[in-house]
Amino acid sequence: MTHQGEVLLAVNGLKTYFSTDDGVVKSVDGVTFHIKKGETLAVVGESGSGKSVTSLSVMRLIPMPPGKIVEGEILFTGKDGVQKDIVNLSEAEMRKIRGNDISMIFQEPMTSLNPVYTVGDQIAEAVMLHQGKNKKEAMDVATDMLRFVGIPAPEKRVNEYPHQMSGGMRQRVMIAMALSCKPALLIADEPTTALDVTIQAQILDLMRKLQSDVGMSILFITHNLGVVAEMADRVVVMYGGRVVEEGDVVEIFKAPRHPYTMGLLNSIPRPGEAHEPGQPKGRLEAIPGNVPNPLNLPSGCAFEPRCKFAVPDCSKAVPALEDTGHGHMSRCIRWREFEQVQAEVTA
Amino acid sequence: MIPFLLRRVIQSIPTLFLASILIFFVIQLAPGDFLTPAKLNPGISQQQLDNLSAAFGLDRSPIEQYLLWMKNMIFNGDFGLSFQYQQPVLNIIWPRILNSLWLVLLYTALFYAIAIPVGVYGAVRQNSLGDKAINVVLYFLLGFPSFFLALIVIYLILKLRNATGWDIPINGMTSQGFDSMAPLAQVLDVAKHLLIPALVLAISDAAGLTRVIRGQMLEVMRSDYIRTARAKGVSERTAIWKHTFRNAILPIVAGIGGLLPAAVSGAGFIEVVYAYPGITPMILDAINAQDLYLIAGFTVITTVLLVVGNALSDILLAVVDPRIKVG
Amino acid sequence: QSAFTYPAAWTADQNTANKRGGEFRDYTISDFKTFNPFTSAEATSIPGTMAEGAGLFTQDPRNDAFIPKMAAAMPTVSNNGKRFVVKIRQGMKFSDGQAITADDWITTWKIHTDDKVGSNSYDSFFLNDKPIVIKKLDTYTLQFDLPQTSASAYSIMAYTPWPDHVFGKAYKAGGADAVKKLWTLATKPSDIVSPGMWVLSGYRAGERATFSANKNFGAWNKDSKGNALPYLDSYSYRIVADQNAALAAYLGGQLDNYAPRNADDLAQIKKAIDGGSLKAFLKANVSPMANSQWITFNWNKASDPAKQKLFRDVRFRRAMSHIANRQAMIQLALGGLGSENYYSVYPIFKNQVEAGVAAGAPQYKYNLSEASKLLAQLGYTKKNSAGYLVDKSGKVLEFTLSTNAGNTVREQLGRIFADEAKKVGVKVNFTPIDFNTLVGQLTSKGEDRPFDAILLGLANGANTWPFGSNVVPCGTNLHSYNNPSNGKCLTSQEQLMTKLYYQGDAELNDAKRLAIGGQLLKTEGELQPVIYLVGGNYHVTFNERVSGEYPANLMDAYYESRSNALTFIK
Amino acid sequence: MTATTVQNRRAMPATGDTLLEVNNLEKYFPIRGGLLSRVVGNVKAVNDITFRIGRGEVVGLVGESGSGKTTAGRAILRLIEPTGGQVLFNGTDITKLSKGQMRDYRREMQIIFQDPFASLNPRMTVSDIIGEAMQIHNLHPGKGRIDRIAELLQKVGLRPEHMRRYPHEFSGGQRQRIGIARALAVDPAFIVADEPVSALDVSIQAQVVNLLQDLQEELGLTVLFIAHDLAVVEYICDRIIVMYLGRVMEIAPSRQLNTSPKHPYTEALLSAAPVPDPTIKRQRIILEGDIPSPINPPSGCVFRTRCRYAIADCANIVPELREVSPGHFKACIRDDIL
Amino acid sequence: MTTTTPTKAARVRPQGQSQLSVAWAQFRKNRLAQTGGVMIILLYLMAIFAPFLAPDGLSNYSTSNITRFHPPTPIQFRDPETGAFTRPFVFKYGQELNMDTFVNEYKPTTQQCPIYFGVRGDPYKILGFIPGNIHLFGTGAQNPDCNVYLLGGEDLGRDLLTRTLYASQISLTIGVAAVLISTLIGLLMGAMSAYFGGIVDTVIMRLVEVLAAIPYLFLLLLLRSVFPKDINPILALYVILGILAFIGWGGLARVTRGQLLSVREQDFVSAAKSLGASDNRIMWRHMLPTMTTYVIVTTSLAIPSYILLESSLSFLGVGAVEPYASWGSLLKAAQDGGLSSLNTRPWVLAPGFFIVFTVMCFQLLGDGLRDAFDPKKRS
Ligand SMILES: Nc1ncnc2c1ncn2[C@@H]1O[C@H](COP(=O)(O)OP(=O)(O)OP(=O)(O)O)[C@@H](O)[C@H]1O
Ligand SMILES: Nc1ncnc2c1ncn2[C@@H]1O[C@H](COP(=O)(O)OP(=O)(O)OP(=O)(O)O)[C@@H](O)[C@H]1O
Ligand SMILES: [Mg+2]
Ligand SMILES: [Mg+2]
Repeated sequence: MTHQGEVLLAVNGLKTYFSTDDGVVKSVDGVTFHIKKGETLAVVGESGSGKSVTSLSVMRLIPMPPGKIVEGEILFTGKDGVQKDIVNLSEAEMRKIRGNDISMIFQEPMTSLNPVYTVGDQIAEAVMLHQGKNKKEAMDVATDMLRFVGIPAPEKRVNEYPHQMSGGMRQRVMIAMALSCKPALLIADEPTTALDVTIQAQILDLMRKLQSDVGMSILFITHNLGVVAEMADRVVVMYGGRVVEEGDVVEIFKAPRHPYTMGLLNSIPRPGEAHEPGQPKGRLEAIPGNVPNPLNLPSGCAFEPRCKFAVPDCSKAVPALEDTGHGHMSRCIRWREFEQVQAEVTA
Repeated sequence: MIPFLLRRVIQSIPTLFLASILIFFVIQLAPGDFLTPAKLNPGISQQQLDNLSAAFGLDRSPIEQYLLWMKNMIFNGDFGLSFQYQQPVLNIIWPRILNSLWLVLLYTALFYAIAIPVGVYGAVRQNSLGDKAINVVLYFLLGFPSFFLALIVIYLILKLRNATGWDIPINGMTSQGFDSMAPLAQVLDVAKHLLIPALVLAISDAAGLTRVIRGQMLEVMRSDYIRTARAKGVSERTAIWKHTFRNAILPIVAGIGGLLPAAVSGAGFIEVVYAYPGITPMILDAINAQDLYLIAGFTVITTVLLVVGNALSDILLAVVDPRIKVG
Repeated sequence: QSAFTYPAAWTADQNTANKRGGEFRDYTISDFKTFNPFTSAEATSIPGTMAEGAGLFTQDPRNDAFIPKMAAAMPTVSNNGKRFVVKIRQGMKFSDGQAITADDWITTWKIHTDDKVGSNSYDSFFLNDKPIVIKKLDTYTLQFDLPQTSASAYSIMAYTPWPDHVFGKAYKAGGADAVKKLWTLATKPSDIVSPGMWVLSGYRAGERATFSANKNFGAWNKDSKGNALPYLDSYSYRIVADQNAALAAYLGGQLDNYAPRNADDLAQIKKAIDGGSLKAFLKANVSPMANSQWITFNWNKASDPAKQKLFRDVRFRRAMSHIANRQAMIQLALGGLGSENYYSVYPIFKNQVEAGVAAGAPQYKYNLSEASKLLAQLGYTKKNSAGYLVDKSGKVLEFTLSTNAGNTVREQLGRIFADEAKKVGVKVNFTPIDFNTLVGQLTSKGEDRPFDAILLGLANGANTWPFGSNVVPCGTNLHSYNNPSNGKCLTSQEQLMTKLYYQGDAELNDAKRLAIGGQLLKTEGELQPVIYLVGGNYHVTFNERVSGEYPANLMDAYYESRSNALTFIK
Repeated sequence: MTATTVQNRRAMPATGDTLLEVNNLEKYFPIRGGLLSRVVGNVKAVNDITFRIGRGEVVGLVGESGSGKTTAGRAILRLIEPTGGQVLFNGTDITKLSKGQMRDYRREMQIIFQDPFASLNPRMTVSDIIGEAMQIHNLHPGKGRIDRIAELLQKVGLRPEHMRRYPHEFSGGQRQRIGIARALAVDPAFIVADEPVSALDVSIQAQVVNLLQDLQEELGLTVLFIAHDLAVVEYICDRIIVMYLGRVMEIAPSRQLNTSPKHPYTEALLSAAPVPDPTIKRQRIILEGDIPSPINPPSGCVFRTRCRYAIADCANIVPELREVSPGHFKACIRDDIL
Repeated sequence: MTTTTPTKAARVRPQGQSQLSVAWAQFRKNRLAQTGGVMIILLYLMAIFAPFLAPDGLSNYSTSNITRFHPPTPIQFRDPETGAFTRPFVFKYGQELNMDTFVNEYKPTTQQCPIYFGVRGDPYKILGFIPGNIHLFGTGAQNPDCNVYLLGGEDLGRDLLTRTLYASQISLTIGVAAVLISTLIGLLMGAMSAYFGGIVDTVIMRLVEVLAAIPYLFLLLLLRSVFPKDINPILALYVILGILAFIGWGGLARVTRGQLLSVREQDFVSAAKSLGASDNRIMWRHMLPTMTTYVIVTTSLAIPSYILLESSLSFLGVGAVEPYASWGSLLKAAQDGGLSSLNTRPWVLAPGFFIVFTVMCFQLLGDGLRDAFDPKKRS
């Protein structure tokens, strides 16, 4: 990795709330993280933990109403080298950033493309918008982009409609569209969740290849820890709208400092752990309980009701995000004890 | 495309057949016949009534009449002779259908011209004051029986005429002395006459469509691909008109084929109220007079058009929506 | 040959300045169906309008007398009043320039009487099922042979001659079918030939028909100063949805003429006139209308002998006439403008009605106590708890009264009748039903006909002998109260009325005929087979830009308000 | 064909008795078209598959989306009518049974669905949903039924008071538990679990997997566990069947399949799954392209279009499922690889 | 688990919430729809108690004291001479046809008709069986020639308010009953079509097509004349209703069929099947109930369209017959009066506004229900 550690995007104390009929949903409640140039940052967490809302906040695509960014700043350094706070930009300035400086890929390749325009048109639209090219030139770019993402016969495919393509191909089209203006930051919101493992492998492979070609940063959102392990440089773990742990990917996997992260890691069956025939089967170590109701989060640590390490102090106040050393942060009052536990385990 | 159309034709044969039987026998079932009113004429003798009955073939059994009619239709392509007009049905209704067509065309244009912008506005500014105000007006219009609306409009026009002296036409399709006008003046004259009924109809009907469009727009605006478009940095206008609108109107575009029979069956009540020489007054008249073949013939034509219109709808849908294939 | 001169007395306003040109804008409610005079069956028709002023004779509104029009003079009558030899005025031409000759009358007669043509005028060439025979004596002489003497002889002879060179040719070549194919709505107006005042110049389906003056008509029709008639250039009908639309157009100055139906219409017009937005002539209550509304009771109810006995009892029917509150009907249903009616002859035919009154024809006027007395005579003295009269067995005195749904005036008449009946304890189940069903019931034949009582109306009829050929004689279609399968009369009064009808129909002397009619009315009044109710009044209004209407005393519902030939634009 | 069948029969589970035997099962979905909407083609969703499941065994069925797993599972239960082949349950060919006879067998065979949202009738309470089966088969009549429902709920980790609630009031994991309780209500011997955890969050997925495992052990259930995540399948299954485009590619005991796959497709599938360990950066086999259309499957071996070992013969020979080592079958003509 | 207090539980999500109660909770948030719903309830109450609310009988008028198109009578509270507040009263009006202007002129006389509440008057039966003769208000039997005309008089001089109230009974039931019938037929036909398939399906769908092919209005007019009308007029009305329903089921049948065919593929139906549920059980317990939401919503939107249709029918002369009235037939009577109805006696248009109002309320309610039942709109 050849980046100088220059920060591309810095999110500080972001709060995005939704006002619904039942009350205010604090989907993102004081999230802070940053991405450096050329880096891949993975955001993991259960469904509803606020991953998508965070990424949409960065794009300023939160549906308003009911959503609103209530607090915080999103500092972004665009292609022009100027740092801006996305929260305060005008809609027109924001439009210049979207698709140009920051692009986004969504989870559902089947529904994220407009069914009535050809994929070429849809890619070309971004190109025409941001690079001032005419329709023909833009279509050429689109064809090139399709070739770039490995779609065979791009000259033909460019004139096809989304429904004529499989899920994997559509996701490639989405990527082509996102990369067509060579953005500095690519936000990928669960880009492979809807795909088969074999197709997922293709797409992840492609993204890695493209990143090294284009040199962009990626904000990679997923709940698949396997994918995180493969893709990320650093990881942010979210729970109940807050960051509960942040750190280098190896650290997170090898030495988690938050019970939620640990639970998550224990929940996944690892390939190769299958029992021998005739042997008793092993058990997964599941996190008990359910994802909390976003309208009714516990007053203290959001994970407290499901945490096997919970102590009375946990429910008193929201724990602070503390640095456990070399940029590894945890939002658990007992993080120090885990260091010990792990040390024992490794021993 | 061709096999699709062929299949449609084959499938529609039983429908047409059933419809023709139904309509024919329903007319036959109705009490009395074309000659009933003549019976009340103190001057017409029984002898004369018998003569007329024979002349119109009304003395034969309904089944015989139906078979003759069918035979005529299949082999001669003619829909029978109108009792009232003593002419082939097609000749009589064709000019009326044409008249209706003008009205319906203008109506359709106005209908969409009103409903689309208002519906889109309602969706884009959902729950704004303007949206709410429009909604209230729409609810009101939806509740208005169109003939009631028409009556009030006629009255207002009359008042306006008296107040301003403008020559606003109250009814009909052309002015006195139309035949001696220059061609351009003729067109303008007809347009002048069409405007009010078309507008009244369009406004009262647009309420429904407006709400459909609003709902559709809201639905599409929530979809993932609109978010994708916004993520590309397109302007609000592009997001709405290029991406949302095109998808939102798919079901409406598909319904346009269904307008065909509607176009031909005329604009209904409004034609009666404004004494517009469209097809509706003629058919109502024919129903009252029990002009058997005129009604039956007309129904067959509209049924055929319905079938054609449905096929057309499907083709149109395939044209506007690349996901759908005809075949 | 001299021309026919329209008497100066036929117009209230002489066109002394000989103003010419312009258009008279009339209206009609239903669209025209054909241009063909032989298949036309409409009240207001295109051939009927074109033919205005054609016909051998015409009636003078001043004295109802027939005067020669296309005939050169009154006919020579022989054979006990059954043979008429008529000289045709010479020099008359159709609009296409062809001379009008005896052949045209002969051809017209032949086609009308061909039953395959289905002409509406078929009946007018028969008297008591016996045909009238017409012969051409020479190019300008016709001979009519009637099977019997007839009061209607002149009106029979007054039919319109249509061009032999059009219809005769087709008829000879292709018979009835060929005739029926001629002159449809699709025919070019310029191909239409007229013997009368107007010739079709334009037709727009569902919108309007325009006629222009037939120049050849002017050659033999003059005003009292010798000017060719008509003064107008053209005459047009606008086709409107209904009377309301016509009124709106009239108030808007788009029509020259309007037939006000009731006080509402008059009020609107008066208001517009007073408000200055309309300049028009308005005269209310010119005469009664030429129509009647009545209730008939069914004498043929074999399935319900009690009811049949009741309906056949003259006291019951008189009681029903006493129940009919004709003043309330006028006030409520007709908005205050109408006439009471007690006879089958429309009140507009004053002479005949007066002859009837003179002969002692009774009038059973609104009188509930009289009605109660009559019903008591029938055994209805007790009332049940609901207030209805019951007979000894406790059966309620009730019957069903139907009228055609959708006719507001009749629905109100029926309502009022039923409500008044309730006051004396008669239960009238009043139901408006479908028109065709109603007519089917009314004209049914047999011993057990499917109705109790029907409220309906009749119109049409001429003033020469204002009794219906299809109404008065037993066994005819509209002898609605008694129509058994054998068609026989039930009562001696019916027999007498049938006899008087034919007697009067054959009577050429006006005074004698009036007397016979008087007798007929008296018999009818006593029998009271049908209860006559009320009729609306005739009102006249027209835009002030036109003139040449009849003097006030000549206007009535029968002759209407003007002779179009003498009409001109001021 | 006959040879294959015989061979297969001989070569199924080594120990225990067979509960379910699937022989040459086929399911074609007709495609209609043309003037008279005649059948113009077939989606060969399940194309001649054969396997056996022993009593008390948990067998996994894996494969990419569209490979025919669901169709196979449902055809076995006759929720869709198979086009051909046999399904022997306890020795009875259930494909030949009448509707009425089948109803009795349904008690023995149950299904758990992938989508916890669509598989519960939104208009019925939990007690209605679970009690329905008992009502149909007239089990535990009267008061006992409520007790039994409560017991089942407790067994799947829900509380009895949840009985009165409606499905939309539960989270996905809880709904899946209700689905499991419903399947258990009739005391079945055999359960088809059609991707029961795919729609769930990782943390919840583990709970449900554990639950299934416990129940299976406790009740001695026989389970056909359908999934596309090999890791999960491996975890709880004794043996695994790998399907591709309607055909069986490989059958092997879990451990063996994972450690030494014999079929190129299995190899690719295993390698494609990401490993949750950032320190392992392995070289993976990326399959090119998408799964071909089941309407027009490739000739010969259906996998050959994406197979990196494909040779010319692969296009001509339909590979038979052969036993390559005890209990390990594969449908590949090449023995020189892997 | 006993820590949660009842109040807290209620705040989170009440236990045992049915689909309906969720929809109800959603609906409760929609003010406009609620207003519509309340108004509709009030309208129906008005219809049920019409005889009591109406000051007069359905068809009462005098043939001696003409009140044709009597203008609305303002209610007076002050004595005209003393200016003091008195019992509310109306003036009796005198009527005369002005032969110059042809206007039926009404002038208040000095005679005062005091208004009483709960007066005895025309006897009636509420809902057809609860007899009574008390009217909410009226001029009482002491002044037989007096009458209150709050909405004026109609063309026979009957009180228009009374007629309008009675008319609501027909107008408000005809829509509901027609929708009920057509919904039942539509569901049955659609279910049969989906269930039996094959020939039954083909025949029913053809029938639907044929019905759709024939112009609605014409079929209606024609069918109407087929039915005998010389029966009880009320019966006749309901015959029309039957016809309306008879034609209107096609769309629903088609939707039902489509929905059931797609529901048949849903997992919970498969689940029921796998439990060994019979086809009948699957149909009634699992498939048809999926239509409830759709049916509730379409019904609430279809009722107003039938009310409008009925008024159009009256316009064509097919509607309610004398002495009964529907809003449509009253409006038709107003329409017959042409321009006079608009410029000399606009009160006769009042039934039209009842139609507009009712339809509006139903629209509001229908939209509210649609949103309430729409899972996408749920938070
Ligand atoms: N438009 C909205 N209105 C109301 N609440 C919303 C809206 N969008 C998101 N939320 C709420 O915000 C919270 C976070 O949602 P978000 O989509 O960010 O979760 P996520 O971590 O992306 O989950 P997933 O893995 O399911 O995508 C959720 O509780 C959700 O209900
Ligand atoms: N009812 C049907 N009609 C036509 N084709 C069908 C039908 N059901 C399934 N198929 C087709 O059969 C093939 C196998 O489908 P199936 O659902 O069994 O796959 P699967 O392995 O369960 O996939 P997934 O992992 O997506 O659930 C697919 O190509 C599918 O499109
Ligand atoms: Mg998300
Ligand atoms: Mg599946």
